[in-house]
Amino acid sequence: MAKLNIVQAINLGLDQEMAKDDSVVVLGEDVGVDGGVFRVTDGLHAKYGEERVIDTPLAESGIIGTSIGMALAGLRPVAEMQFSGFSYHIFHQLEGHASRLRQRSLGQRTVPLVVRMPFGGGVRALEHHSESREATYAHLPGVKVVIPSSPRNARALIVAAIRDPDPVIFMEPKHVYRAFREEVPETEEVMEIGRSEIVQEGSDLTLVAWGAMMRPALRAAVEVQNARKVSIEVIDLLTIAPMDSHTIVESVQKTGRCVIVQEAPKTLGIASEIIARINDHVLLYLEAPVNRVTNYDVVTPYFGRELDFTPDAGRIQREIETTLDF
Amino acid sequence: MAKLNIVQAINLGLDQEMAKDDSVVVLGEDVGVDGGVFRVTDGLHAKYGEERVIDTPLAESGIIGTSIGMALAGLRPVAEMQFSGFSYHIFHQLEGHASRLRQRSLGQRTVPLVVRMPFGGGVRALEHHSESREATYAHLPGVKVVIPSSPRNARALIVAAIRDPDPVIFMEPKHVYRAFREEVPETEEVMEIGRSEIVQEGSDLTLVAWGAMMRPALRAAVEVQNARKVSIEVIDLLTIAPMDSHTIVESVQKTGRCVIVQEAPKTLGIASEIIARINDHVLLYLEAPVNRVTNYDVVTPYFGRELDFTPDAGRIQREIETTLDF
Amino acid sequence: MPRTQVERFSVSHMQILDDDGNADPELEPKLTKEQLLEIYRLMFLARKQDQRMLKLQRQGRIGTFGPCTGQEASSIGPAYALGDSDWLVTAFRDLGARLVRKEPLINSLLFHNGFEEGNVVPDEAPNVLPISIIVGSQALHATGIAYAMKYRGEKAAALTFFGDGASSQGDVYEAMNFAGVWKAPVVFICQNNQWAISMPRSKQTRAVTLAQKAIAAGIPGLQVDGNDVLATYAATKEALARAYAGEGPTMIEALTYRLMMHTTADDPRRYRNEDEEKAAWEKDPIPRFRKYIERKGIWDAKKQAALEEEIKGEVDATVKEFESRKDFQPEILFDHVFGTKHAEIEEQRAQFLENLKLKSAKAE
Amino acid sequence: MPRTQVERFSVSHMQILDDDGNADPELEPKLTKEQLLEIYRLMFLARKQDQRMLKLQRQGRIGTFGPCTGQEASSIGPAYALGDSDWLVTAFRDLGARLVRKEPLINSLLFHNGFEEGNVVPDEAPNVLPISIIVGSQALHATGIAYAMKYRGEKAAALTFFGDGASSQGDVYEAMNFAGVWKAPVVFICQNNQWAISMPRSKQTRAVTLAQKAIAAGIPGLQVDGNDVLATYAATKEALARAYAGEGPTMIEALTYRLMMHTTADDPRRYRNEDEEKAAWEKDPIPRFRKYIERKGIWDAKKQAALEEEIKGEVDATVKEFESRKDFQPEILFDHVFGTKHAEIEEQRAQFLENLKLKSAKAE
Ligand SMILES: Cc1ncc(C[n+]2csc(CCOP(=O)(O)OP(=O)(O)O)c2C)c(N)n1
Ligand SMILES: Cc1ncc(C[n+]2csc(CCOP(=O)(O)OP(=O)(O)O)c2C)c(N)n1
Ligand SMILES: [Mg+2]
Ligand SMILES: [Mg+2]
Repeated sequence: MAKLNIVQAINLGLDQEMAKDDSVVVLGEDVGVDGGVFRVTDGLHAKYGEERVIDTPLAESGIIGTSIGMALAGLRPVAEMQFSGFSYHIFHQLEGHASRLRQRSLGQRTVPLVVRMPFGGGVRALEHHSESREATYAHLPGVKVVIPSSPRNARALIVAAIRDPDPVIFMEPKHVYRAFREEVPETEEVMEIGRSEIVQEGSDLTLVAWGAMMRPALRAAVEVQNARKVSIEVIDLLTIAPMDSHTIVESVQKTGRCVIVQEAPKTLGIASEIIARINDHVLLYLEAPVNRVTNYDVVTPYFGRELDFTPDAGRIQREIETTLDF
Repeated sequence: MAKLNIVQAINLGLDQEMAKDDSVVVLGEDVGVDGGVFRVTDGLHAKYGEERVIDTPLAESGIIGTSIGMALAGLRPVAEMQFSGFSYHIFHQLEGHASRLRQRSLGQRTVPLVVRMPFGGGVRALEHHSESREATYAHLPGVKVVIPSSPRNARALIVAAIRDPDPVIFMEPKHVYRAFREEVPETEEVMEIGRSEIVQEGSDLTLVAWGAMMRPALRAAVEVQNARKVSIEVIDLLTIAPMDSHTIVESVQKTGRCVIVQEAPKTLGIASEIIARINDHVLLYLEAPVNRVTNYDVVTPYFGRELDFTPDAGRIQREIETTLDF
Repeated sequence: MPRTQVERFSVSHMQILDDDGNADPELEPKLTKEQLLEIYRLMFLARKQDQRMLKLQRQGRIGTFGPCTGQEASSIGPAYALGDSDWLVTAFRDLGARLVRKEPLINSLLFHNGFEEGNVVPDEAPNVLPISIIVGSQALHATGIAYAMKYRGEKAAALTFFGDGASSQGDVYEAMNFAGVWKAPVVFICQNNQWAISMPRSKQTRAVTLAQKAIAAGIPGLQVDGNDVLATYAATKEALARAYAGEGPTMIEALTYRLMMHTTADDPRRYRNEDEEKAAWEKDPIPRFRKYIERKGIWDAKKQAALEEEIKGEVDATVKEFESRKDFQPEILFDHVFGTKHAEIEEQRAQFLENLKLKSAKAE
Repeated sequence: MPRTQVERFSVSHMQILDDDGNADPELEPKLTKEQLLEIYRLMFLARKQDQRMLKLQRQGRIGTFGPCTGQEASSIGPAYALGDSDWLVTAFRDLGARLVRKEPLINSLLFHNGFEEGNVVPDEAPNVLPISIIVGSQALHATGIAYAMKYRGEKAAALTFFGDGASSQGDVYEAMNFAGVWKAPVVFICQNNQWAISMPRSKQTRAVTLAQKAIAAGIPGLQVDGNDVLATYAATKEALARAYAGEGPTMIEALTYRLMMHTTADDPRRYRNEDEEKAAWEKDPIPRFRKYIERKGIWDAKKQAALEEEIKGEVDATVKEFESRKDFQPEILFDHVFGTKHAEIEEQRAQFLENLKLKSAKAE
């Protein structure tokens, strides 16, 4: 069992699935010889050759449009968008085809496609390298969206995504790509898509986060627990769509209070949907408004100002306290 | 003062603005000689010539990318997407440029662009001709989204959109394009972008809708009011982004109950955001969960099954009653 | 050295049948009598179904559709050249090609009446994809499929159709460019029917031919008379041979004409004149091919009369079957959102069924 | 008739300066001594700023950037050909062109340190758009701007740069195709520096030249030696003359080389060999042009030494000014979401300021 970071863990998952199933192919810009700009596909080109690890021309719609064709013809393409900020070119192929072909053909045609994309801020890169737009994809029926938060669940989710019969948007929180290591077993681990995880049990407040926000969220939870006699239940969303309302709703029913941490802008983010589901199912259990700690509805700032906008542990802590004190 | 339908009313607004300001140009597929497949631009080509009413090649990214250039250079392009279902090709130009150039240049560059698109179901057309994806655009900071519901507000909003300094997505509920007529004054009327309208005052429940859903919503409200001694406050959202929380929040504070009608799929639709804002501001005033009457999270059905999925007056009425009885 | 020509290109045009049905003996493809008659039958069937659909649409018995009349040769010739393992990836005006590939006639009615059932193909038509409406987007799928064929070492290719309007879409350019890089076995057929709704070909691009779009991708491009079914067949056969041999993609521009309205929602009198239409009818691909088979002595008026009778019967029977279909369960759409079960979808299915029940209760 | 050539095309290559700095007398553009020295100065300044930025980046004093070293001739020549009313629409590797158009040197530092202030240009640089990162997307803006120029009857054009990688994007194809149809006054310059991050030009497309991409749009295309500033200048001048005269767009492929890493986050040793790089350094555009002005007798070692001194001073002063800048108000971003005021944005601004206060209170 090796201690891996998220980049290595995804790489391991890809490698193992490729070894097992030669219908799995990897494609994208610079994923081959270069091993991907973040090195997630490092070594795969050397190991599996250029027919299976394909350096494509620079055209995202082309990458996903052809991946859809490959998937229709029985391959299991794992396409990389170099950054989620360049994934919008594929929206019509996702909305118009990947998400629809199953229903269009009443199950006769399927698109087992994985679209990997690093997303979110924190790497001091150029414009378009720091958005968090999972909600844009999660609003599309027929598309699954998953976001790992640690090396171990990243490996287990990429394997699940590859084996999944549907298009899966696999969003990689690049801020924590190399932030920490975790033991990742060599042997197979698959995590069910469509399930959230309670990473810490508690009874006074439910704290929901995903991706890179898990770390400041957990830090904030610890701070609050150190400062007051409360216990906080922390949920890692993991699957964004189709969402696991059940786990959240049950937790809020127990705690009566909820804070949601979201790196994306406020309006129409995942947090809004979570609030709507809490409203649907357990409104009467709420002892305070659900509190969403989010980015602001401004155009994603360049990195010089980025950190002033991103939710951090301090702000999360304050909002947890506000919610507890409500 | 003439009685016009929505198509004619938008046409009137376009015509009057073009007459007034020759920086206004219209472009898109079949908007010129043909007058648009729904005839919204009918007559403009004959009146203003092919340099101002431009029949473009068949490429949506091309239409919006070049429109952004025109807007940067001082024109006021009004671009048509033939159907909202073909507007996804432009997502990267909207997300990456139209919405950002103002902030990117700290106000030095602006993109006064209108993107018109018929949306929504009800016309028994082919696939991709019936979605309602206003939420996809409303999640983008820097973009305004408006949806008229009647001839008069359609005219007043198209004029506002053309004069607006920012990119405005102007979504036209094609189901009611010709459903009814209304008096539309010849003289200028401009409706402020960013405001909702209370179309009927009431004290027992707040009913929010927009676009083509206004008609079944109002029908349902009348039915309920006829059946019971209640009064329903009906709000026409009109501007989807930036949203006018104030009007809704104030209304719900008064009524304590709210039903939202949305043609789009359930998850991450506009209704979710409205619920989140009610939660933020007036949770404690709620006497029942906010009830959203929406489409389902399935891939948009072909028209043979479409009506089974779309919210109708009967369903809205039942949900209003459920909420009143809660 | 200071200013030198570094590359030269040309675009050729191919025609085999002349207007009177005489074939160029050097280029005439080797097709058996049975094959020739099968092609003729398919062209005729597509035409007759188109005409019937127009009536059904006008009577409100089906929804909007885009007639294929005039494009039988540009659609059927290429499809007829395909082998059993090849894939067909079409847009929305390719009834002819789909019939060649054994898609049941009823599908066109189901599809245009708003039921996904019209996209389900039987085992005899294994590699036919559903109709793709988003102009040009399907060309990329063909490239991806072709890549998969090549990757698995199968002797198979993908054939995709798109229009002159579609040739302006970035997706089509990317599809050809990717295919070029990958030497993917694809045949791109641009049916240049001169119109994209109201846009004449001349306003779509300043390129003089659409075949020259291939040059940007570094792949072979050819123009053919798209109303000459022998030419569209032969050009596609040649392209397929290249594809099977690992020589990569080919683009073919088939020059034809959209004889009818864009779709039944369209009125061409708003934007084109009747003289142009009349002139185009003179080049109708069906009489041209009929002259050819008549000259060959394998067709005559009697056979024609019998065929008309037979096809009328087939179309009638199909319409009848179509109108008797009542098996459209609305809730099956919940089955096909995902290939896996999810609580949220199942809860919504239950709500949906409940609402449907209440709705029909009220309607009664 | 059955198989005939209907169109012929060719791609030419132009070079004016040879490797030793000799100019072809027939093609040599008429530039004054002052102009030649100004061009040389700009090339040198771009190179020196690039080198300084690399140091600053390595020291963590600015963020990632894409060095322009090696592309001074392909970037500066075209920009130098522009008239005052023309527009410049660049990607991210065009420091040279931007300096020609009077964008302040400090902008490159502000921008690459993550501040939007680096996109604001002074009045002397009126028609320079901010850097565009989304590969190829900006080409469409140039076409739109050009349309606006033409629409208003202004004698002005738009010039846009993009890379060999970008030539694969549908947007670039659409930009050229729209410009062709509109006869819009645009000059498309594809700086083919042989690499798109790790992708060699040969894997980007099977087209032998990138200039032939113009053929798909039916517009003139030309290949030039992109390390020959006289050639890039002259070709652009010619294209601009056509544009002003209402003859529409031109595409120019400028053959050059990315001498450094893609960006400072990239390591080219993973994918290309040093021999190739060494050979490319032999073709460095700056010494080549220096030889030319030396041959002309308007440059010598003493002038060179003075220029180096002067530019060092300019770069030093700019870095100093940059590092003294402290005027970056975070909350101004709320001012530029919209051009109109909205309650929701104002409420969020208040929350933002409150959070900022609490955060810095805690930090103290
Ligand atoms: C991406 C996209 N944009 C717009 C449309 C609407 N539309 C349907 S067909 C058509 C014209 C297509 O012209 P062409 O490609 O020449 O094919 P033809 O209709 O002539 O067969 C348009 C604009 C669409 N279906 N898809
Ligand atoms: C649409 C898009 N996809 C991916 C990227 C990431 N990216 C930045 S530069 C680059 C390569 C660009 O190559 P080229 O066009 O040749 O320009 P060069 O870097 O050589 O100047 C890539 C893939 C991007 N910025 N935009
Ligand atoms: Mg056409
Ligand atoms: Mg390059």
